[in-house]
Amino acid sequence: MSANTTLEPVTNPRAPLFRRLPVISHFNKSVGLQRFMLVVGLALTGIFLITALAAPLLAPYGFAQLSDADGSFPTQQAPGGKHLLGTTVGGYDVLSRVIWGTQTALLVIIVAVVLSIFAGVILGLVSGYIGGWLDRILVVVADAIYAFPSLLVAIVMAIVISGGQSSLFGGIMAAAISITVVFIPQYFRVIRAETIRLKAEPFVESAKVVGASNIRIMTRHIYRNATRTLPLIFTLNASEAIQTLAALGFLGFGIEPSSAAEWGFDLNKALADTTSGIWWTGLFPGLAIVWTVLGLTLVGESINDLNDPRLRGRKRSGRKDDGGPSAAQAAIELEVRAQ
Amino acid sequence: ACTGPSGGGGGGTASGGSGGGAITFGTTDKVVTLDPAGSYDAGSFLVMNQVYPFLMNSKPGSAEVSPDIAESASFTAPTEFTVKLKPNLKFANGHALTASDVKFSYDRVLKINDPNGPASLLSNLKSVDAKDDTTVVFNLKAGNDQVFPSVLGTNTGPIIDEEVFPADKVMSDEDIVAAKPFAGPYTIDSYKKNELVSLKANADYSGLLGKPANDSAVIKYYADSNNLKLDVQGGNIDVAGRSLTATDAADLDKDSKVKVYKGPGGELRYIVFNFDTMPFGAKTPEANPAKALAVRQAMADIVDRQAISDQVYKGTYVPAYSVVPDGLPGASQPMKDLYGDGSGKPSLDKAKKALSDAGVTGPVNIKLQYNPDHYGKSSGDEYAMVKEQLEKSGLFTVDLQSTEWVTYSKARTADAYPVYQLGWFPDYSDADNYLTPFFIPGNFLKNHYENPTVTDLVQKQLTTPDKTERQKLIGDVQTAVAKDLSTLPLLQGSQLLVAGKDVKGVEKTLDPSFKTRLGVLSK
Amino acid sequence: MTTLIDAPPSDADALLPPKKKQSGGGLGQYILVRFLLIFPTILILVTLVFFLMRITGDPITAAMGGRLPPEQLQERIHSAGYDRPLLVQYFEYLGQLVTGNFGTTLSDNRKVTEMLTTYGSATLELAVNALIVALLVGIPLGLVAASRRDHLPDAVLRILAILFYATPVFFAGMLLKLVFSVWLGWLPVAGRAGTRTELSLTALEAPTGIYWLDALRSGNMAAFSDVISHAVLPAVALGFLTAGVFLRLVRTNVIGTLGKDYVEAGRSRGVSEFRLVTKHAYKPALIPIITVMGLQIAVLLGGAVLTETTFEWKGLGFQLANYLTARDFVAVQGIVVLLAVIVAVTNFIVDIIAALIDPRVRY
Amino acid sequence: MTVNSEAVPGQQDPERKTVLDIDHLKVTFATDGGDVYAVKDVSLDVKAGEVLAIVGESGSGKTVTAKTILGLLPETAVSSGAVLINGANVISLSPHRLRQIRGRDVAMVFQEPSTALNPVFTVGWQIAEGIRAHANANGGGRVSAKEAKARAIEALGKVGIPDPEHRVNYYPHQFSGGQKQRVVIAAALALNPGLIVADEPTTALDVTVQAEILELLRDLRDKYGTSIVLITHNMGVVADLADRVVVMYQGYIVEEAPANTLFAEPKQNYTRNLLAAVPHLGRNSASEGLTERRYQDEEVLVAADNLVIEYPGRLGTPAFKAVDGVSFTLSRGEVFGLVGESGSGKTTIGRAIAGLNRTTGGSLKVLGYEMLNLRERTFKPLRKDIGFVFQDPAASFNPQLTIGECIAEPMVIHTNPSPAQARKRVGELLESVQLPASYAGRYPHELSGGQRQRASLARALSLNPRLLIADEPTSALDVSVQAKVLELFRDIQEEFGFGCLFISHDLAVVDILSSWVGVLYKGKLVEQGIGSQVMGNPQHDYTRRLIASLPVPDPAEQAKRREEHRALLGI
Ligand SMILES: Nc1ncnc2c1ncn2[C@@H]1O[C@H](COP(=O)(O)OP(=O)(O)OP(=O)(O)O)[C@@H](O)[C@H]1O
Ligand SMILES: Nc1ncnc2c1ncn2[C@@H]1O[C@H](COP(=O)(O)OP(=O)(O)OP(=O)(O)O)[C@@H](O)[C@H]1O
Ligand SMILES: [Mg+2]
Ligand SMILES: [Mg+2]
Ligand code: NI
Repeated sequence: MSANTTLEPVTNPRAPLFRRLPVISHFNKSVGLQRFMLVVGLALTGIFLITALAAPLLAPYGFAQLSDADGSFPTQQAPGGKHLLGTTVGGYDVLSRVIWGTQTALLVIIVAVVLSIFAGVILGLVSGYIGGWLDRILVVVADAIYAFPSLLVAIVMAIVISGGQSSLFGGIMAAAISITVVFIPQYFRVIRAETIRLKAEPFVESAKVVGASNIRIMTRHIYRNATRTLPLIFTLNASEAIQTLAALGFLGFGIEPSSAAEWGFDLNKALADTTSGIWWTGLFPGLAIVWTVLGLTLVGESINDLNDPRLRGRKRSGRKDDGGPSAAQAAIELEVRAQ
Repeated sequence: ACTGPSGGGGGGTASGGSGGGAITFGTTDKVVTLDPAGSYDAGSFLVMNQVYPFLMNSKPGSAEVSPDIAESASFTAPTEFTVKLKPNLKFANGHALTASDVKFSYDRVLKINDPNGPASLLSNLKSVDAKDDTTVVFNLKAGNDQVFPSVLGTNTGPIIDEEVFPADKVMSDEDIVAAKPFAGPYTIDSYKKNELVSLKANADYSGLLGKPANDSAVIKYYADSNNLKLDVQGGNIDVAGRSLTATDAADLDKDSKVKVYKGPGGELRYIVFNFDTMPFGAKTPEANPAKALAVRQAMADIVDRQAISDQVYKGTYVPAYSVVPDGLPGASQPMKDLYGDGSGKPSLDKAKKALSDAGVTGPVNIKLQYNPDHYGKSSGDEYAMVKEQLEKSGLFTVDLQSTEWVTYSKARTADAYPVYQLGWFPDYSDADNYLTPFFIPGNFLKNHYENPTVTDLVQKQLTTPDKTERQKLIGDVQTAVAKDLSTLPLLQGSQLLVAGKDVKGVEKTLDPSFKTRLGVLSK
Repeated sequence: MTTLIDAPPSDADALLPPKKKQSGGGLGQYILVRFLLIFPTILILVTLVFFLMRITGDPITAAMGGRLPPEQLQERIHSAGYDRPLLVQYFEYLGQLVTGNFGTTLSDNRKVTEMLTTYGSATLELAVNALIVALLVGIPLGLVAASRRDHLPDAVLRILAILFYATPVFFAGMLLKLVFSVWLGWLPVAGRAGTRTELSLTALEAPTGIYWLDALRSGNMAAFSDVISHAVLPAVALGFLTAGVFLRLVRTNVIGTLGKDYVEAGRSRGVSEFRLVTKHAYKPALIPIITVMGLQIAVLLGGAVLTETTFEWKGLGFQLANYLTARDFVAVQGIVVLLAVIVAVTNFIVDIIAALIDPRVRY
Repeated sequence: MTVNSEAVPGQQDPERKTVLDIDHLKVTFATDGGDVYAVKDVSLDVKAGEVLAIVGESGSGKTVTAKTILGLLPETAVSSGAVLINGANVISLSPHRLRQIRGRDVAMVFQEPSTALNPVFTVGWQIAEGIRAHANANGGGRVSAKEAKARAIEALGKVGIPDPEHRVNYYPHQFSGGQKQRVVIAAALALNPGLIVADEPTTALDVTVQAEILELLRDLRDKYGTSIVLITHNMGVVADLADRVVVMYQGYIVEEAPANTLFAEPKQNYTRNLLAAVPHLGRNSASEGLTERRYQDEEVLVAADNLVIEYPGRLGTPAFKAVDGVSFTLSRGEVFGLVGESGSGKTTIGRAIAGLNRTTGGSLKVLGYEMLNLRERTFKPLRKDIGFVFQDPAASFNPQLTIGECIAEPMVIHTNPSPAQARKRVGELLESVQLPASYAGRYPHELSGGQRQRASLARALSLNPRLLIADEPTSALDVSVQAKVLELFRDIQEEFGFGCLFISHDLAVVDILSSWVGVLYKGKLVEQGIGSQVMGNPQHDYTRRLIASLPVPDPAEQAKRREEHRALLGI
C-alpha cells in the first residue's frame, strides 16, 4: 500500500528559521549541476543586489552628471582613463549609468512584484476559494490579459500612468505599475490554481467540517500553503520585470535619463552609436540586462527544479558498498522480536 | 469646367523625361494622408510637393514664393489676391486643370476642416472666386496680408482634381493614387503607404520647379533613423533626408562613400516662460515682474548654446539668438548682444548682476519641463545640459522633469509648467510664422505674455508691402521680444541631407524654404 | 515577455465541460464552448483598451498640441466628437465593430481593415519564420537535454536556453545587426526586402503580403533570395528567444513523462532509450507542450513589437507602437482586436490539436 | 533463449530450472536526507513455473527488489550482489544486453494499469513495440509491423480480451480497469518470457476484478509454465496464488517458506504478527451472534430517506447520480458499516452527512437537521457534534500547523478556550488515543502513518461528538498498523458511545467494527443488515459476488472457496 504522494513539504517547519528560508533551504537541497546553476545564479544576483545597494559608493559619478571639477565630460569617449566604460553621446559616464541602473531595476522589481503579489494573491485566494460568478469573471479577465502580449499591455499602461510626470518616483511607479498589471494575472492564476487544489485537500475539508469560517480557512489553512511557490514566481517575474522595463525604455516609454539611469533607455539611445563604431554605449547596458536576467532566471529555475521532486537531481550514493548496514540476520531478528 | 478625356496615361514603365536613373530617397517623416485637406505635416508635404501643382511655390535655391503653375499672382486690391493660371493645364489622368479646380481645392480644405488638416492656415481667407477658366480671386478678410502668397505654397496649397476628390470628406490614399489627380513634377507610379512610394516624372509639368533631373524617384520610409543611415551608407538608398541623429551625422561625415549636405533649417528649439507661474510670476505669492524678468535674463546670460550644439548635437543644430531663425529675410540676432558676453558666449557675472540688481537673492528654483518623445531623442540630453549649466552657475537649482507628449501639450497650456521646452517647425518660410503665433494675445503658447508694442509691431509687419520696411519691422519685433524674453531660443535646426557620392544636385534643394524637391536630384 | 513558469492549465478549463469525457459528443461540445469563449476574451480586451486609450488622451492633441492654441484644439476635438460621454462613444464603437466596420485610422487616414491586412501579413510572416526557427532549435535540443538529464549536454543546453531567454530581443537584434550586417556585410540591415524587390512585389497581382510566398509566386529567384536574406536576422532574434522557452518546456515535460510508469513499462519490454525519449515520452508530453506553445504565441507577438522595431519590419507590432504614440485609438483598437483574435484563435486551435492528439478526448 | 518450452507445470520438482537467482542484493539510494538503504540483504531464487510471493509492509523493499530484477533502478541507486537471470547478472550487464533481456527473459506487470499504459498510443502499438524491439536480437531479422501486430493480437487473446483483432487498435482509456491490467499482462507475455515480475498487480482494482486477474495469472502459470514473482501486501492474494512466500522487513528477508507452511506455522515473530493482524472475514466479527439490530431504540442521529445526490454535469452534460434513492438510519452508539466497490458512492454519502456535499433529493436528516438546502450558517452550531476522520491521515493535517494546533482547532472555533485549557485538553485527547502528550508540538510529517491516524481520531473526538464519520480511515495504513488503529477505534467507540458511519471497501474490516452493514452498489443500497448475516448469508447477487471474490488469508480455505465460488464468479 503505497501512500499517496502528496506534495512533499518543502521545508521542515521545525528546522532553524535560517535553514527554512526559501533560497537557503533550496541551496541545501541542491547537488551537482543544480547546485552549480543555483550558485551561479545567486552570485550574479548577489552582485546585482550589492551593486544596487552600494551604487552611491561604487559609481564614480552621478547618473545624470555631465561634468565634474575638471569641466564637462567629453562625449562619446572611448573606454579608458577617467571614464572606464566611456561616455555617451550626451556626455554621461557609461559605467556610472550602468551601476545606477541596478538601483532603478531593483526598485522597479520590488515595487512591481510586491504590488502584483498583493493584488494577485488576494484576488487568487478569494476567487479560487469563493468560486462562482466572481471567479468566472475574474478568470476570463485574467485569461484575456494573460493571453495578450504582455509588453503591449505594459506599453498601454505606461502611457496611461506616465500621464503623470517622469520624476524618479513617477517614472519608476509608471514602469512598475504597468508591469504589475501584466503580472497580476500570473499570480492570480497560480494562487487560484493552488487554492482550488488545496480547497479539496482533506486538511481544508477537515477545517470545514469542524465549522471554521471561510476567512479563517483562507487565512490560516490555505494562504500559507498556497504561497509556497511564490519565491519561484518572484524570481522569474523579477527577471521579467527587468525585461519589460528594458523593453519599455527601449521603445521610449520608460524613464528619462535625468530622472534615473535605465538600461533599456540607454540601449535605445545607443543604437545609433553602435553602428557608428561606438560600441561601448550599448554593449554595457545590454550586458547588464543579460547579467541580471540571467542571474534571476538561474535562481528561479533552480528553485523551480528543486521544488519539483521530478526534476530535482540527487547525488549518487558515493560509497559503492562500504560498511552499510550489512548487519546480520540475527540483529533483525532481535529487532523484530522486540516489537 | 473639365473637358479633357478621362483615364489618360495608365501604367507603363517606359522612361521619358530627361535625366538619368531612379533616385531613392529615404526619410523618417511619415505621410498622414495624400489628401491636402487632411494633412498638415512635413511627411505628407514631402510627397504632395512632388506630385501636386501649387499656385505659388519656391524655386530650388530660394525661399521666396513665386507663381508655380500660375502665370501671375498679385494683390489686385488690399483684400483681393488674383492668380492667373497658365493655359491648358492638365492632370495626369487627362482631366483639365482650371480655375474651378483651384476654387474647389481651397473651398474643400475649409469645408472639411479636418482635425488633422491645414484649415487653420487659411484663417484670413474669406472666399475664392473662379472668374474664368484661368483666373482665380482670393478674397481676404484682412487686407495686404504679406504672408498669404506663402500660405498658398503650404500644405493648404495643392491644387486637386475636382472630378476625383469628394467635396466633403477626406479621400483615402489608395483611391487618390488610383485616380491619378496629379499635375506636379511627378506622378505616383506605385504606392505603399509609409513604406515605399515610387514616382515617375510628369512630362506635362511645366511649372516653377522645372522638369525633374531624374526620370523616376522612390521614397522609402524608415522608422529608425539608424537604419536609414545604414542604408545610405550601404548604398541601398541614394539620399537620406532629415532626422539623422547627431551621432549618425558625425559618423557619416567621416564616411568617404557618402557626402553630408547641410543647409539652413527652420526648426527652432526654445524655452517658454509662463509669465504667471514662473519664479516671481504674476500668480505666484512673491509676484514681481522685475524679478521675474531678471530670472529670465540671468538664464539667457548663462545658457551656453554653443556647448549644447557641439556636445549634444554635434553641430547638427546651431545656436539661435533670436526668435526668428537665422537665414530668413529680416532675421537678426538681438540676444547675442543683449545677453551673455556679447559674442554669444555665456556670462556668469552678467547673470549675477541681473539678479542682484533686481534684488533676487539665493539660488532660484526652476521647475524645468521637457518632452522626451516629440522633439527627437536628444531632448533629454539637451535639457540635462541646460540643467547642468544653470546649476553650475550657483544661481539656480533646477528640478528637471519630463512628460509624455499628449499630457505635455495639454498641461503646458493649463499653466502646469512654469518653464518648459518647445520646438517649432514653420508652416511656411516667412519670419512672420515665428512671430504671429507666438507673441500676439491669444497665441498658442498661452504663457500670459502681452506687450502692446510687440503686438502692434507684429500686426504692422504683416501688412507692410514694402520689403525693406517690413524687414526692419521684423527686426524691431525681434529686439522687443528679446528684451522681454517671452521665450528663450536655444537652437536652430539645420537641414541635413546625406547622399551617395554620385548623387548630384543635393545642395539645390537645401534652402530656407525647407522644401525637398526630388526633381533636382540625379546621378 | 515570456514566462518560464509552467503555465498552470488554462483556468478557462474551469468553465468547460470535462475534457476527458467518455460519452459521445464531448469533443463537439468542447470545441463549441471553447470557441464561444473567444468572444468574451475579445470583448474584455476591446473594452479595456478602449477606456485605457481614452484616458491617455486624444489623437488631435497628439498631432496638433505643439501648433494650435488650446481653443482651436478644443474646437477640433469637439467637432471630432471626442468630448462626448465615454459610454456613448464606447457603444458606438461596439456597434461599429459588430457590423464589421473598424473605421479609419485617425493619424494616417487608412481603412483599419486595409491596415490590418497589410501589417498583419508582415507580422504573420515574421511569427511563422520565428516559430520555425524556434521549433527547429528548441524541440531537438529539449529532447537531448531531457535524455541526457543532469549531464554535461543538459547543463550546456539549459544555460544556453536561459541565455537565449535572458537576452532582450532588441539587444540580440542589435548585436546580430552589428555582426552580420555592419561588420560582415552578409545580411541586410533592416526591412523586409530591398527597394527593387519591394517594388516588384508590389506590382504583383493580388499579393498575399507574405513576401517569400509572393516572391516564389512571381518566380523571381533574385527577389526570393533577397526576401529570405532579409528574413534571417529577425527570425533568428525572435526565434531564439522562443527557442529557449521551447527547449525548457520540452525538457521539463519530457522529463516528467520519462518518469511515468508507461515509460518504465516500455523499458521493461526492452524498448531502446532513443525510442523511449522520442516516442513514448515525447508524444504524451506533447499535449502540455502544445498548450503552452499556444500561449507562446502571445509572447511571440509581444516580442514581435521589439523585433519589428529593431529590424524595421513593418508589421502590427511596429505600427502599434506608432499608433500608440499618436493616440490613434481607432488604429490601436483595431490592432488589439486583431491580436486578441489571433491569440484567442491560436489558443483555440492549439487546444483542439491537443485534444486531437489526446485519444482520450475522442470518444 | 527462452524457457517456456521446457516448462513443466508440475509442483514440487527439484530438478526444475532456476530462472531467477538473487544473491546478497543490496540497493542504496542517494537522497536529500542522505543515503537510504532500501534493500539490505536479499537472496532468493525462483524456479521455472513457480509463483513466488514477496510480502512485507510498506517500504520494506519489495518494489526495489522487483525493479532490480529488470535493471530498472533509477540513476540514484547503487546496487551490489548478483541478480542472475538465466545465468546473466543483471547488475553488471551493459545497457544493450540488458535491453535484450528485458521483455524477452523477464517482463514486468505494474501496479496501476492506467499509468502503465501510454495514453496516446493504441494498446496494439505498445505491445508490438516490445516485440519489435527484440526483432534483431532474436537473430530473425526485423519483424514486420504486420507480424508484430498479429503477435500482439495473439497475446491479447491469451489474456482473455474479447475480440482482440478489433480491440488491438483501441487506446488504453477504452478499456476498463481490469481489462487494462490484462493488456499490461499481455504486453508482458508478448515475447513469452520465462519470468513475470508483478508488483502489486491487483492493489488498484476492486476485489471482484482482482479475482479475475488472479485467475488469469494462475492460468498463465499453468498453461505456459511462466514463473511469477508476485509482490503484494495482501495476504489473501498470497494465499490464493503463491507457491512459495518470502517475507521482507526493512530490506531484509526475514522468512521464506512454501505458502502452506507459512500460513500454517509461521516461524518468525514478525510473520506471526503480520498474519495475526490480517483481518479475516468471519472472524472477530462485531455482530457475532446478533439476531437483531442493536441500538434500535436509541436516538436516531442520521436518517436518510430516498436520498439522492447528484454531481452537476458541466455546461449541458446531464448531472451524474452518485447516490440514488438510499434509505437508512444510524442511531446513537451504533457503528454503521458501509461497503461497496470503488465509485459506488460511499464517500459521497459520508461527505453529505458532514455537510461537505449538497444533497439533491429525498431527505437526509443529520442530528435532526434537514440537509436538503443546507445553509452553512444554521448548520454550523451542529458541526461540533460531528467528527470526521479522513482516509489519508497525512493529507488531513495542515502541514504548516503542529499536531496540537490541529487538534485544538475545533475547540478554538467552537468554545474559544484559553491557551492553557486548550493545551490541557489536547494532552488528554492524545493520551486517549494512546499518544504521548508531548506529540502535540510535532508537525504532522514527524509522525508515522498510524500515529497520524490516531491524532486524526483525537481531533475528531475533541468536542465529544455525537456522530463520527470515518471514511476508510485505515486503508492507507499497513495491516499491522491497521489492526492497532481498528482496535483503538473499537475501544474508543465503546467508551464514548458515539454513533458512527464507518466506510470501507474491505468487508473484513467493516465486519470487525460494525454491527450493522450496508452494501452500496452503483449508488444504490442493495442490501443492509446485521454484519454477520450479510457476510454469512448474502441476499443480493452483488453482495454474493463481492464476498466470493474476497480471498481469505489461508491457502487451504481459499482453495476451497475458489472451487465453491467458481460458478458464481464466472471463471
Ligand atoms: N527512487 C528512490 N529514491 C530513494 N529512496 C527510494 C526510492 N525508491 C524507493 N526508495 C526507498 O526504498 C525503500 C523500499 O521501497 P520499496 O518501494 O521497495 O517499498 P515496498 O516494499 O514496495 O513498499 P510498498 O508496499 O509501499 O510499495 C523505502 O524506504 C523507499 O523510501
Ligand atoms: N466532485 C465530483 N464530481 C463529479 N463526480 C464525482 C465527484 N466526486 C465523486 N464523483 C463520482 O461519484 C461516484 C461516487 O463517488 P464516491 O467518491 O462516493 O465513491 P466511493 O464509493 O467513495 O469510491 P472509493 O472506494 O473509490 O473511494 C463516482 O462515480 C465518482 O466518479
Ligand atoms: Mg511497492
Ligand atoms: Mg471513497
Ligand atoms: Ni514575457
